[in-house]
Amino acid sequence: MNMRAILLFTGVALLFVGTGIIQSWNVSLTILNMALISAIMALGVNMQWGYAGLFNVGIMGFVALGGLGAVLVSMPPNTEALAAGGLRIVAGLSLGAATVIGAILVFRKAGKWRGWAVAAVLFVGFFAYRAVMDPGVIAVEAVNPASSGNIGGLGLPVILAWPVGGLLAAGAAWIIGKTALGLRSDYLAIATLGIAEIVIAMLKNEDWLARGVKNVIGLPRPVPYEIDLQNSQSFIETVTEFGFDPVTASTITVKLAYAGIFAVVLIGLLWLAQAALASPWGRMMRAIRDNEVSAEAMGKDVTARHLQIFILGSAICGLAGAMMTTLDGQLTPGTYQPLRFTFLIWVMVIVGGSGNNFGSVLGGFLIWWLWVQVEPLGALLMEGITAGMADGTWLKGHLLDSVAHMRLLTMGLILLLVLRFSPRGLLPEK
Amino acid sequence: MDFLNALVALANFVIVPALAYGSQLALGALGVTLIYGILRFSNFAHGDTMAFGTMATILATWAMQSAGISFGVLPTALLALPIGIAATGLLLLGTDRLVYKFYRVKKAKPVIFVIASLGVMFVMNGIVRFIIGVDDQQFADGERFLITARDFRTMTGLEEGLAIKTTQVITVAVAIIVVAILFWFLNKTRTGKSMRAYSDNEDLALLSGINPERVVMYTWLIVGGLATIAGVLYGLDKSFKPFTYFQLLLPIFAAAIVGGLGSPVGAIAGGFVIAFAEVTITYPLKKLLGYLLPDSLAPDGLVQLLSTDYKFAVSFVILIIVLLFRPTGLFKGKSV
Amino acid sequence: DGHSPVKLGVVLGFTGPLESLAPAMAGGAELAMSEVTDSGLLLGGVTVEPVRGDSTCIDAAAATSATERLITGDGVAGIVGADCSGVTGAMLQNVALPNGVVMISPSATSPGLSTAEDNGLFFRTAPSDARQGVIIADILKEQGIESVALTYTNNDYGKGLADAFQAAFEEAGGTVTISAAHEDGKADYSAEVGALAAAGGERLVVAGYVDQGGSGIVRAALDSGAFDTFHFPDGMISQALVDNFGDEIDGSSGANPGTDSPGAQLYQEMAAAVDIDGTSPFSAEAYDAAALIMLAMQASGSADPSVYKDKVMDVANAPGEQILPGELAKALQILADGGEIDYVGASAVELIGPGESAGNYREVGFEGGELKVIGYR
Amino acid sequence: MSDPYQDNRGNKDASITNPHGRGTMSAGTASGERSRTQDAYLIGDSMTGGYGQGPDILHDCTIAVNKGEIAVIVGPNGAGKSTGMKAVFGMLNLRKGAVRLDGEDITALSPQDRVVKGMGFVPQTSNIFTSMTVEENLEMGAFIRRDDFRKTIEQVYELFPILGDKRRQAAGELSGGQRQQVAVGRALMTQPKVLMLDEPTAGVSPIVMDELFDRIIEVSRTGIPILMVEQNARQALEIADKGYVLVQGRNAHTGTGKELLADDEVRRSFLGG
Amino acid sequence: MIEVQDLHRHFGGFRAVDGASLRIEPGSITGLIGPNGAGKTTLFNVIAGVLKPTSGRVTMAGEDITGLSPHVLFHKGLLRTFQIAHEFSSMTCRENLMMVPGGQSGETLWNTWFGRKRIANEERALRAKADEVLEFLTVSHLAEQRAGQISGGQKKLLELGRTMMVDAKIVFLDEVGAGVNRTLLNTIGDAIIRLNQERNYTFVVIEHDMDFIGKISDHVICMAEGKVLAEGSLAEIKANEQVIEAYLGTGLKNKDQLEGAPT
Ligand SMILES: Nc1ncnc2c1ncn2[C@@H]1O[C@H](COP(=O)(O)OP(=O)(O)OP(=O)(O)O)[C@@H](O)[C@H]1O
Ligand SMILES: Nc1ncnc2c1ncn2[C@@H]1O[C@H](COP(=O)(O)OP(=O)(O)OP(=O)(O)O)[C@@H](O)[C@H]1O
Ligand SMILES: [Mg+2]
Ligand SMILES: [Mg+2]
Repeated sequence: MNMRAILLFTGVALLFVGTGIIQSWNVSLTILNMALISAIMALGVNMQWGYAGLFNVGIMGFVALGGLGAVLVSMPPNTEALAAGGLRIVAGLSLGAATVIGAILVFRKAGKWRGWAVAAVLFVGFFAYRAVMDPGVIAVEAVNPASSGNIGGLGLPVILAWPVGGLLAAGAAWIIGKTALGLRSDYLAIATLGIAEIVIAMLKNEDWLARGVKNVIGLPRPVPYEIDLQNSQSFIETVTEFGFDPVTASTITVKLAYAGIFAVVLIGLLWLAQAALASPWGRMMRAIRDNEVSAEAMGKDVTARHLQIFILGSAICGLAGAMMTTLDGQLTPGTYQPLRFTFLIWVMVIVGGSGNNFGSVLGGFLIWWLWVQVEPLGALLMEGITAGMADGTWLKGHLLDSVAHMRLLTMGLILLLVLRFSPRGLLPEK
Repeated sequence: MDFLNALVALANFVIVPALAYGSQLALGALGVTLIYGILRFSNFAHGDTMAFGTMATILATWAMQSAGISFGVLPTALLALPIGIAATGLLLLGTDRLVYKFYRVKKAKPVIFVIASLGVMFVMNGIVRFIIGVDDQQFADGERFLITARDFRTMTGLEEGLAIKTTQVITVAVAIIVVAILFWFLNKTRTGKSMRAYSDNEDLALLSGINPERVVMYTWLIVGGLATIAGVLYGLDKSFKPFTYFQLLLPIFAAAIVGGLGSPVGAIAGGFVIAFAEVTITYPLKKLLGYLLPDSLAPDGLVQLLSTDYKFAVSFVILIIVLLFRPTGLFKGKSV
Repeated sequence: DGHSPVKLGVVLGFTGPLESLAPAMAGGAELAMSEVTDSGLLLGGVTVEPVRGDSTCIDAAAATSATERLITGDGVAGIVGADCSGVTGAMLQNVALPNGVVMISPSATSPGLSTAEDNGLFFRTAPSDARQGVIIADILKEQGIESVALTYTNNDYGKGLADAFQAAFEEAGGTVTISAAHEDGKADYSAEVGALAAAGGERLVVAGYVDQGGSGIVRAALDSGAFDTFHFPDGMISQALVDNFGDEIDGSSGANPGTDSPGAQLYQEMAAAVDIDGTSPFSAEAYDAAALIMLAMQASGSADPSVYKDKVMDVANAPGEQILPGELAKALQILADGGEIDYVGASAVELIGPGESAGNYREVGFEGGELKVIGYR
Repeated sequence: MSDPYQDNRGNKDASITNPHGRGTMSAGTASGERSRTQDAYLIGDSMTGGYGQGPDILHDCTIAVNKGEIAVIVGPNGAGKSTGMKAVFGMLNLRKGAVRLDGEDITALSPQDRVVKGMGFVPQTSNIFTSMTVEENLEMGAFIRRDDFRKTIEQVYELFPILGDKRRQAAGELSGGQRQQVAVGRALMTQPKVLMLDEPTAGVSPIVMDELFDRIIEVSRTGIPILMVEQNARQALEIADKGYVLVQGRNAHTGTGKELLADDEVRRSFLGG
Repeated sequence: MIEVQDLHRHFGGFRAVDGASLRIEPGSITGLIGPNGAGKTTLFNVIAGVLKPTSGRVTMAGEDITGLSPHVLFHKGLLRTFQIAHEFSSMTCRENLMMVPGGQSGETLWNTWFGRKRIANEERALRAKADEVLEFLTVSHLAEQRAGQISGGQKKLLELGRTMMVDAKIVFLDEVGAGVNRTLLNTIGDAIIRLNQERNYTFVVIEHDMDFIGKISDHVICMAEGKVLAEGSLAEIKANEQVIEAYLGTGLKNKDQLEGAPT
């Protein structure tokens, strides 16, 4: 960390402090919590791009898988639904997996007709899968569809869900990596984009899994509920002693608790990432990024390394996704949009400075703060513009009506300005 | 007879709509591919450029309509198209001057252009909504149908109808014409060749006396034209809504990539591949089989491979499969 | 003191997929607020000031932050919103509930929200989808329709409504030939229409939004000759539908929340006077949501949400004098005088159970390019 | 090197960006004093300057060539040979010195304007349009000409017959030596008044090298001055009228080709003994 | 050491390597020459695993290595340099060398977190070795220089230096001399001879400069059109009619005229 980094981090810290003073500490902490999660996502993406030059535009998919992990681990199991169709679903899924593996095996056993053989295996397998799976799905979804209609989860503490979310994402990354990384790294981008869309489509439409677009709400929390604090005599006594209002104190306490856990995760990951980067492993990754052909000729297994870093980065995104779902308290597949979950993270990485872990963290904090605050900032700007205009004119009315769109516009302007004056990011890789 | 019915049903619900949609995607993908090929980055602002061009055309259309100008059976918007293209061209040149030129002079790496285009996307997004708002706008006028399903049925006595919309015909026709012109331009004219030369080897183009700024200017103008045409044709066929145009970005990119980024022929092919994939894979075969098979064998269920929920996912699966077997897209994308 | 303005939050998706619905909804809510401010009667003459927040409809974190800013920064006393069920749930759980602020959503119809923990703070002026499903089934059965194709917008509103309807319709002996989702804001709906047409049916039920995929589906279905008549649930019924399709949809049916009280008509006129499209979906519900908050304040004599939350049901339901849009001043006066009101409003509000609209429906038909009211349920 | 915009630190992804064909050349600036020490048809006179903000690479370096002459620049790697060529072509920030063509001071002109003035340049690497046909490559060479250039094409085909046979073939599919011929042919299409070649024979087989040298002699015989950098120094100096040995951006030795070849120190230090 | 049997590598219909067969004796320095496009680089690429052969067999010390990946071959002691220098441009010259040895414990993620002591020791040894190699190549002053910022000839030296960081058995050099100053090339030639004599490396060297080949090589193979055209000592090859016709040529035709012409 050099002087520049310290200054920039102080600056961002001041933004949060300023938010606390001008708006409220609750707002500031809300933004901070999500900023911590964003920083973790940016860290994951930075590993892939900044360390290894892998262009992942499927972040959204991994984040969503992390969210799925949170649901599958922490929600109580739905025994009725499981009894109704659980077995069939398990059988169906196994059949599906067997089909794919079978197809791959047939493909490997090269022969003149292998194209047709693979097609036949897939065709038969697909219909068998549907035949086994569909009744199970229908049975599960029929169990009280308005409020559940899914298999539920394991009912374990939600913190456990975070690594599981990471594992789910890692599993998906492994599959993508196995197919796409073997080719050439460029196609990874397209593959990830596609897989992300497929993951979201699956989450939206497989109601038996996590209720699809009907959303899972009311996920358990790793921290106390504000209401419980507000009803706890000891809590009220403690805070009133210090002269705080119980409601504000409870909301702040909960947010601080989240912030604490998130910060521990972030700092831990940051330490791991930094240690790795500064070691021969980091040197090897830089060499691979610099020149794949040459690294391969120098005995480095480029494909394996790519796979490793791709899985790691994706797992971190999945972990962050599970954390985010926990913070939201719900899984809402309809909210996963590439703009928000893929491109915004990219902006964080690039603005922060790709290749530099601290840069990604800084980018995560700054861009998320902006993403939230450009709304009031844009409104302020628009008020300034229209202040001089006479009341009731068409233009003024029109401009004030459009104030919501200042949000993206302001975001765009800031991005362009940062890129112009700090093209390698705020904290460039040295 | 049954066979004809099956054929007509297929044409009406699969072939005709997919052709029109494919042409729209293809025109959009052409723009993306040209920028990738010549200016060498993926332009994420393309969807919003299309929205801007369409908006400009709509405003011009409204002005014409209120002045009593119309284009007979054809939509007035076609008359207004040149104005829209001009406005979009100006916008793109302005964007280039304000944003991209700086990086070009600095010889910035492509990824910086990509991220800058994200910024431009945000800004254009706001501008369009500022000017025309977020609502649906219908601006098609003139004759809507070449032939309606009902007319077709009475005409032929078949059970199934075949509807062909004017806009569908215009879309496909314009797509063919535009692609033909673009081909001729790139391969036969001096300017077109200089653009290809620039995209092939920038330094050498400079040494041959080709003015890079002119090439860039022509590229943006052509892209402006393509984006506006694509946007207007799409808007005529469906309707104009800024958010939808932003969402078009993904299928357009998918089309450009399947075809091979940087290859104009690929963009066309990609557009149709994506369109047909979306429409065919989710099309239930119940009716077709009902016509084609003897009654005793006619299926009860829908005989649908995948539900329509997955249509978008399907186009990406196809994309990935294509790439696994043809790693640079159908038409070996690289440069123009 | 009683004279500093009361702030009310209006948190809707001003950007994002529902951005075209949001302005008319916010306009409705703010119309009620200015009506109350102008009356000078609320809590002895306080003014009401709207503060907008962007729910984005799809970004729970951004919506939560915006709400947090409104509640803890601006200190709003209640919130009209949000529009999409997903973000509404997050806002409720993470901000409104902990801070004890009342939220009334004009359009979040997901049945899941009925059972969400809310401490009596969450209400909605839109009915839960379950009720509407039954209504649609009834209407169609009465018209002698046996089989329909069904398409829904792929979110909790559409899916919930579609499920409810399908269950009710099949219970009543009807057949749903296909239930196909469509995504809003997508480029092309040929695939969906192809599938719907192939499945067939006497009518197409379009559980979507009028200025979203819903209209796209209808357009494509009409153009390809797949369906001539439709049934339109509440998200589809608006002036825009008639403007877009005119007599092409003659013979179709529809239903949206409403009673035979003249409230809806009144509201549309009021809205038109200030350049808001009062027929736009959920605009009337937004007006009612804002009105309910302010009336509950008046009834409890306090702008403190923990106090007035208990009065929301009271002012919304009988007994008491019926209140229509534009009569907020009268209502405030009655409440100030210690009387009781039964707020009917623009969408015939009747709150039941866990604080959601009972769902009185207005059945409509389309003839000669016009929307005709047929009856009420 | 330190330009932040050009540094992507190895991240290269062709699916969202297309690094193919991206240029690296940029026009330089010329500021400071001009000297006039010599006269020749083309002369880079006492040039001092470097890339961008970086240190000076050239130090008071002079390179000149007259009509009908072949001038060859030799020297160790990193001596500034290519840099000197670029300086003459206006792609360096010159702090001192001047470039004159046919008596006219062109120091302030951009590279493009120098092309218009009749200077042809074949860079050391990537000197053809690989995706275009041989004929299109030649057409692009004639880009600035408004007259009918078909005759010149025929002349190039006469000079390099193999190109005539392969005129419809994409230049990227040709072998190394043929590519070099296309590159030279492209430069000739401008009908240059002066031709500059940077290591035209690097990596080509002996037979092709001989062929290329033959052609270059023929071209020079038509009166076109030729300025050439070569590492195959002995062969090059044999045909050179004038030789420059550059060391660390300075003129170390200058003389006729024969003189330099005969100079023991030059042979030992720069020509490999 | 290396035996290539009837190797084919086709690109589409084009036969870049078309049935080449050759033997490389252990401890030899073999020159590989041939016209442009003869398939030399392609042959290297196939042997080193960058390209998969269309057909044919490659064995190394009796072991079949056909189609193995480059990184696997590296660990078997087969190293190669590139026709165009492939340095790691953003890393220093010393790092360029230090990254080469395989099996460093610091290359395992686990150790970077929990085995830091061991890594530090290993690094110290590696560093010493890298400095030794730089010294051998007479470029010690470049240790801290970024490899992207050294001259072309120095990059070629660095390429050679990387092969010295491990105990290579056989090294393939692809046109180390192209674009390199002849005096520097002599230095490189000396280095090659020393490695061959002191460490018993086997070399295969592609080169168009006959003087250089003559200096270092005892055995020359000439390829043309994807096949081996001739094989033998340099003198034999130089006298071979076919080789002269396809590759060496007979010198400048215009030279004589030139001498007569006024200068
Ligand atoms: N684009 C550039 N920016 C900064 N420095 C450069 C650039 N190109 C070359 N240099 C530096 O300028 C010096 C001279 O390089 P130049 O390419 O002129 O050498 P050269 O004599 O042509 O060598 P070679 O025979 O290897 O081609 C070298 O030290 C090199 O590092
Ligand atoms: N990827 C490829 N696709 C198509 N053709 C190729 C490819 N790589 C090489 N070739 C062709 O194979 C032939 C042999 O190329 P190679 O690089 O092996 O030649 P070389 O003997 O090394 O020549 P040089 O001396 O010029 O380096 C050439 O004609 C070349 O055009
Ligand atoms: Mg050079
Ligand atoms: Mg070679």
